[in-house]
Order: sequence, then C-alpha cells, then structure tokens
Amino acid sequence: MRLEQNLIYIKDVVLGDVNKVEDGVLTVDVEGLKAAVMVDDKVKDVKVDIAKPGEKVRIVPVKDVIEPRFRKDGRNGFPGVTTKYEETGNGAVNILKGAAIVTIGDMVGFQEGVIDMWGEGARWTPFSETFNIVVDITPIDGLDPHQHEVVVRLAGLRASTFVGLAAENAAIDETKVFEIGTMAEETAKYPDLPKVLYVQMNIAQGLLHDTFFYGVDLKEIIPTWFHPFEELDNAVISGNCVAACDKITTYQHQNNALTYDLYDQHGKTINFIGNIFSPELTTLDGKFRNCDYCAKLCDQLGADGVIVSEEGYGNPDSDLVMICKRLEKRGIKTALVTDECSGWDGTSQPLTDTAAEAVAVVSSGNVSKVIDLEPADKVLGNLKSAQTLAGGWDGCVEEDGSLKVELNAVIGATSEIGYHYASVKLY
Amino acid sequence: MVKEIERYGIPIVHMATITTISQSVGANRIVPTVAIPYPTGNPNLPLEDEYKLRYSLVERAVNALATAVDEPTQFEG
Amino acid sequence: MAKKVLFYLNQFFGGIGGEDKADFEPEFRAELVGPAEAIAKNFGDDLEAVGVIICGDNFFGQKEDEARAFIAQVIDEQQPDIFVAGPAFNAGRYGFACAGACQVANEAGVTCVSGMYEENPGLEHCQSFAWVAQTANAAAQMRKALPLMANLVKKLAAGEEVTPDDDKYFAQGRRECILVEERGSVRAVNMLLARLNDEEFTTELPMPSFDVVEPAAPILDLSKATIALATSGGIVPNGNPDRLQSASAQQWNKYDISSYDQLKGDFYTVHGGFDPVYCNETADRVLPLDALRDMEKAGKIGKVYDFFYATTGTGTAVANARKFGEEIGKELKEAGVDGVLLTST
Amino acid sequence: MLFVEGTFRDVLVKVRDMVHSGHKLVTHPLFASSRMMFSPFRTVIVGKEQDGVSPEECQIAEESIISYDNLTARRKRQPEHDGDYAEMDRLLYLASLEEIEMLNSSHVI
Repeated sequence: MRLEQNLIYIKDVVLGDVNKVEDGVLTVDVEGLKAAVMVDDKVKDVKVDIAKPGEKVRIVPVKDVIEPRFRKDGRNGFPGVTTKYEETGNGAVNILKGAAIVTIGDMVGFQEGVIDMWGEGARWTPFSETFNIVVDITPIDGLDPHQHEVVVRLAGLRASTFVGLAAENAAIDETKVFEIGTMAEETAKYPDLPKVLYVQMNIAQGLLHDTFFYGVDLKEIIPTWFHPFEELDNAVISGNCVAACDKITTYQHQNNALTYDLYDQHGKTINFIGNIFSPELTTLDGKFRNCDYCAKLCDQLGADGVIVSEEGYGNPDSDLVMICKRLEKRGIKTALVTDECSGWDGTSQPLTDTAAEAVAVVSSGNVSKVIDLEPADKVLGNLKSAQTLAGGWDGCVEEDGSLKVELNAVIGATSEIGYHYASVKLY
Repeated sequence: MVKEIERYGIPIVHMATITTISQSVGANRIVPTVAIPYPTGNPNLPLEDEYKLRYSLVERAVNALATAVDEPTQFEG
Repeated sequence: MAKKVLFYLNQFFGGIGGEDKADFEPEFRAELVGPAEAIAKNFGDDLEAVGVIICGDNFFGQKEDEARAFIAQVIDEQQPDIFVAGPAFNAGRYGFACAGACQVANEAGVTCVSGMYEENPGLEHCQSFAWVAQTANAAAQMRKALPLMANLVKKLAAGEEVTPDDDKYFAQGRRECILVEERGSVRAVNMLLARLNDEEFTTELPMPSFDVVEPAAPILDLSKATIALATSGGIVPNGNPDRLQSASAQQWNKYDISSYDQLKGDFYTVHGGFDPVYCNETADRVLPLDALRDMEKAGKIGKVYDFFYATTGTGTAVANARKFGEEIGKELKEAGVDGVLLTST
Repeated sequence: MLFVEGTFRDVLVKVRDMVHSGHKLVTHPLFASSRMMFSPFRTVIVGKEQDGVSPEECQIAEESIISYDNLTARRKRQPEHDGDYAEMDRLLYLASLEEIEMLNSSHVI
C-alpha cells in the first residue's frame, strides 16, 4: 500500500462563512458546519466554538476528537460509516495538521473527559496543542442511550469531513509518503530484519465502550490482521466515552503513534508486517479465545517481536497479560504499553507485573495521579460535568476555584498507544 | 500469613486445595488437599475411610515439617 | 538560609566506646565526630551541621521509648531540615536504632538519610520514607559509604531530583508519574528493538522483587516437637464469640483446644466463601485436630499446641494477612512452637 | 440472580468467594474504563458450580479486588449519578449477555 499524507499546517482558526485555509489560518464556515451535522434529523441543535492553545479555556465532557481531512476520490469520509465501504490506506489525503474537531455530548452524567488549553492541565493532554473546533451536539428528546451515542458519534465524523473541505485547495506544506508492499515483497527486500507486528487491543464491550473497523463492531470479530495504513486512513473510529485518559480517540486512530513509530523503523531495523486488532471482551471465555487466537495469528505470520497496546483499565489488564504470556510461550518477544494505578501517592503496587512474562513494559502513567486545574475563564461544554470533575472526593476544590483531578479525567493523558509523554519512575 | 510465620524460623506447611495460591503466598512446604469446602476430609467416604484419609494428609504434613527443602516444594501423596 | 543537618551515631562511631559502652544514654553534642564530621566536612554554605546525637545500641534496643523521646526533644530544639543516621552497614542493632531514629525524625517532618547494607534488618523499617544509601556490609567500606550519604544530603537539601540508580539508594517504592522527553510509542519501539537485538533495556513496570522467605530448617525430632494448628477457613467455637467476619476478616482469633480431642460438635465455620455444610458436620474436615491429636497420643509428635489460630480469607487479597502473620508468628515463637500446619479452604 | 447489599467492592468479594467455592467466572468482575469503576452498582455473571476450581479464574477474581482498591481508595460517592451508573451497568450487562449468546450459539460455552 502507498499512502500520501499532504500536510497543511494550521497556525490559527477563525469562524466565518466559508471553509478555507490562507497562510495557515483555517476559516470554518459555521452555518455550513451546522447544516452538515443537522442532516441527521435526530440532531436538535449544534453549537460551534474555538479553543486555541494557551487560552484559559476548559472543554468538558469531550466525546471524541477527530482530525479534519479531505480526499479527492469518492471516499471522502469514514468508509463503512459515513460513506460506502471502500478499502482505505491507498492514495492521497489532504490533512489540516494542527486542527481538531472536538465533540461534546454528555450521554451520561458522570462523564468526564477534560481538555484544558493552558496551564498544568494542558501539559497532560495532547489536545491542548491542537486548534480545536469544538462542536457541542444536542440531540432531540426521547432518544435511548444507544441512539444518543450514535448521533453524537456520527455528528463528529460529519463535522470533521465538512471542515476538511477547507483542505481541498489549500497549499500543501509537506508531503509524507508511507509505503509498505505485500509481506512477501517486504520480506524479500529485508530478509534479515526481524518481523514485527503491532497488536492493538480495543475495548469492545457495549454502549460507550465500543470500537468500529469499517463500521464493523469489534465485539463481533475474532482478532484480525489489517494493514497499518487502513487505520491511518479513517478505517477505525472510536465509540468509547468513559475511559477519558486511556481510550483511543478517532484522532489517535488516524494518527496512531505506535504505527507511525514502527513505520519509521521499517526497512531500517525491523520488517513491520502489520497490525492486529484484539477486541477486549467481557466474558472470560471470550477473552481466552481472542487472546489465544491473537497469539496464534502472530505466530502464523512469523512475527519475531510484537508490541501490544492496551485500551482502558480494569478487565483489559487481564487480556494484556494473557496475550503477553501466550506470545512469550511461543517464543515471540513482546513489549507492552499500559497505564497503571499506583494510587494517589504512587505507593500502591500496580498489577500488570504479576505476570513473570511481562518483562518489557512501557508505563504510560498512573491514572490516579492528582493534578491541579486552575479556574478557567471559559468552559465549553457542560458546567455540570465540570462539577462532576470537582466532586470526586473531599477537598478537591480549592478556595481559588482550582480543582484537583485524577489523570483519569483528562483526555489522552495516559494513552496506551503511547500517544503522550507520561511515564512512571520509581523513587 | 505463611511467609511471616516462617520468617520467625518456624517451619510451616500450607495445606490447601489450590496450590497455585499456596505458591503465590510464598509457602515453601505445600500439601495439596481434597477440596475447598473440606480440605482435610471427604464426606463422600465412609467415616472410617475419611478419617484414614485425613490422618494420612496430616501425617504427610507433619513429615514435611521434618523435611529439609530449598525451594517451594509440594508434598504429594 | 542554610539548611540545618542533625546527625545520629551509636556509641562506637560516636567515639564513646565499644560493646562495653552499648548502654550509653543518648546525648546531644554540638561538636561533630566520626562519620558525622566526615560527611559535614564538604558542606557548602547552604548546609549547616547543628550537632550529633550519640546513643548506645543496647540503650536504644532496651529503652526505645526513652531514646525516641530524647531524639524527638533534640529535633524540637534544633529544628533540623535533614536528619542523618549511620551508616549502619550490616550491624543489626545499629540498623534498628537508625531506622527508629529516622521514624522519629520523619514524624517530625524532617528529611531522613541513612546508609545500610541490603540485609540489614533495620532497612525495611525505614526504606519507604528515608533515603538509605546502599553500603557494603562492613565498616571497612566507610570511605565509599560516606560520599553516597553526603551526596544524598546535598541533593535533597537543594531540592534536586535523586533516583535509586543514579544516587545508589534503596528505592522507596514510590512510583511517581512524570512527563518525559520521549512519547510512549517511541519508548515501546525502542524497548522491543533492544529485546530483538539482545541489548539491555529497562522496563518501566518492574517485577516486584518477590519477597521470598528462606524455608525454615526442618524439625529434627518430631517426637519432641510442639505443632500448632492454624487456618484461614474461619473455624470458631459455636456461637462465634469473637464475631470473626465471614470474608476478608479484619482480625484473627485463637482458641484453647487443650481439652479437645476433636473439633466436631463444638466448632464450625463462619467463612462465607464455601458451602459450610460439610465443615459444620465435622470441623476437623477443615482443621484436622482429631488426626493430629492421635499422632500426639501415638508419640509421633510431642504435643499439639494448646491454641489454634483462625481467620477468614485466602491470602492475596487480604491486606491484613501480613500483619496477622507477624502477630501470630510472634506468639508462636514466644510459645516455643516448633512447626505449624496452616489449612486454607 | 443474587443481590449483594453493599458496594461494588462487596460484589467483588462475593464473586471472589463464589469462584473459590467452584462457581465458574463467566464475565470479568471489572469494567474496562476507570470511570465506571466509581459506579456503586456492578453486575457480574457467574456460572453454576463446576467440579474443579480454576486457578486462573481465582487469580482474576482476587486481582480485581486489588485493582479496584488501588483505583478507588480516595473516591467518595457521587449519589447524583446513581441513576446513570445503574443504567450503564444494566446496558453493559445486556451486552455481555449478547456476547454469551454468541459464544453459546457457536458452542464455546
């Protein structure tokens, strides 16, 4: 496959009445954006705001983050979801790099998911560095939670495609080319390089806990091999809402950090032979089946090494350990990425290390680490959710109005695909 | 509890049905037992046979206390 | 303003004398001696040594409350920022005293530095809060130990970061969440590459150094041995007089069985985790007193210990298990018990 | 259907005890997202008593309690969200039933 990413670097965003990019300034057609989202008659109202890096703005509760893009060919959207199924991963895509659609929509009252654009909070989320077009979606009354989630999910995808139209004729700052041939071709080219696979675990457990591949609910598949570029090209979307710190947003699927960094090594130190989904189910029998099958698939494909990334905290920890054990038992070397819970003061013993096989683990942070969020000048979203943030324990609101929150609540803070910079060090 | 007691230099036998747990709690002398609700018994046996079974398990455990070990060791029947 | 440093030494390193002076009552002296003097020698303007507490190791061991009260009083008077105890190398009594002194200082909010050998029994009593430099096991290595401790004092006083690897101290076990230079994905790729190339790498979630206990020596003569019974199966006298909880107990109990030949009829289980019917017919099915008593009568063992110990729970998830074990083990040791049978359900 | 009077943790302890006494652990005792771990409600599916006890299931049941404790040590209840938590727990339970149905229909269980 050959994927060309034409990058248009965005340095500022303004609201206006036309979609365009001039000198790195993205103008968004607000009425057009609203209309694009309101094609769904289950959307009652849409509000659009901008949040820029450094502004004292808090966005909460974030549902999803999506990168606005444009494709010249027929599949300008998310195949299998907002457009007809078509294979992705080939061709050219124009990307508004540095801009992001951030959707707000509270399906349940306890939803968190905060992005602070400034201060301490900003350091812990990757989305304080993007120019965020914040789309607040109110659905019509009377929807059940499932319908509500679908409405907000699709609205975000449509909004990103609409804003992406600005990339159609924009001047391209840089083009990145990604190319990987068939496994036979690459192996012929690099016969001496170790074969490496990337196993991506995804939450697949029900409402607000789902992931979709070409629109297919991952609950319904057995682990499957796919091309890394398909994910980089809109084939994977997130339906996760309540694992703010360690869910993979759609934006992070479009820009999967592990895929990028493995590709960087392709042909140099490794032969990167692809990605595998391993859905995280709720039943133990389902977990055993998927983890076994996942290890078998890696073995069958001849992998020498595998990176396994987790999504979520709690029951997926069991999958991670099971996959690791099974791979190591087959003689395949693993490196794992997971977050941990070592308590407020970092003195609780996190659990992943109870598997003797888990010898190489990257910790993407302690979900219970407490950080201070200063009072915001402006809150985009739902004040109630801001209160939920503040209600987690006694004494978490200071006199000056600043909040103490756990990283739990911060979007992408402990990304287990290694998208951010948090780690844990022993003292 | 096993480790802490052994740390006083007193040999201790863990008599348990799930021996993987015995190992994870750090027992050095382990005697596998019958079943969780009746580790040292078996209600399906006639009383006399059940007692013999129990006596043999206890005897095995006591003998384990008098046996030198270097590492976690299971004393099977 | 300079940070104040207070030292703690035993009678030997404090220059009072050897074993014959081990009862030496604690004293505070403004003038430094021995290792304290050596560490303070290189202090810059930002550090000020306020003096040294010298205390006999036996005094600390036998009159610990008095020793602690004295140390607390000196700390209150001198208001140090940093408390430096030892180095104690592998000296057990000195290690305990250093750990105890550090506890007092730590409770007063003072930063504690010490130095010990990894097997010093005092280490586990202060490792979690004090910065304990890794020293050799004998005082002959004093010259290597002192710079490590001095380095810790300087860095901690200046608020600089110290790490177990760079600064050679025993990790306190605190896992601090920080932001680092490389994002997680790069670190993961590098870690895998290192593994594939058989190069060294450092995992970010290390395996706990499994706390294994050396197997205790076997009983040499069973016929003279006192054997105790214990269980996590929740066995109690009928009526559960001490109200042992049915799961994840917060307590342990002991019951006198010296006049019983079997548990049947008088004991039952309160454990909520298994079907109690079989045990309640005959509690010996969970705690085999009848068989052990018969062995005693047959002279196979010397004696069944007069009490059995009971709690509920299965170990790993019971945070209290460790505490229970320590308490029960202490009693058993003091009672001269030679071996224990612990049954779990 | 067994109702445990008490907290999420009480459910985990009950599940642990049942698994130790031979019940099959059908669904994992924990949720997949940290936020749901603050729910006061939790539905876990266990099976009938089976012949042997699965050490792997026991370990999962035990470790779930530790993971839960690590995460929730300092949290206080937010009763205003009880309704939402109850509904989410119910919906995720229904999704688990569907998953079991899929496993059943392919004769995995």
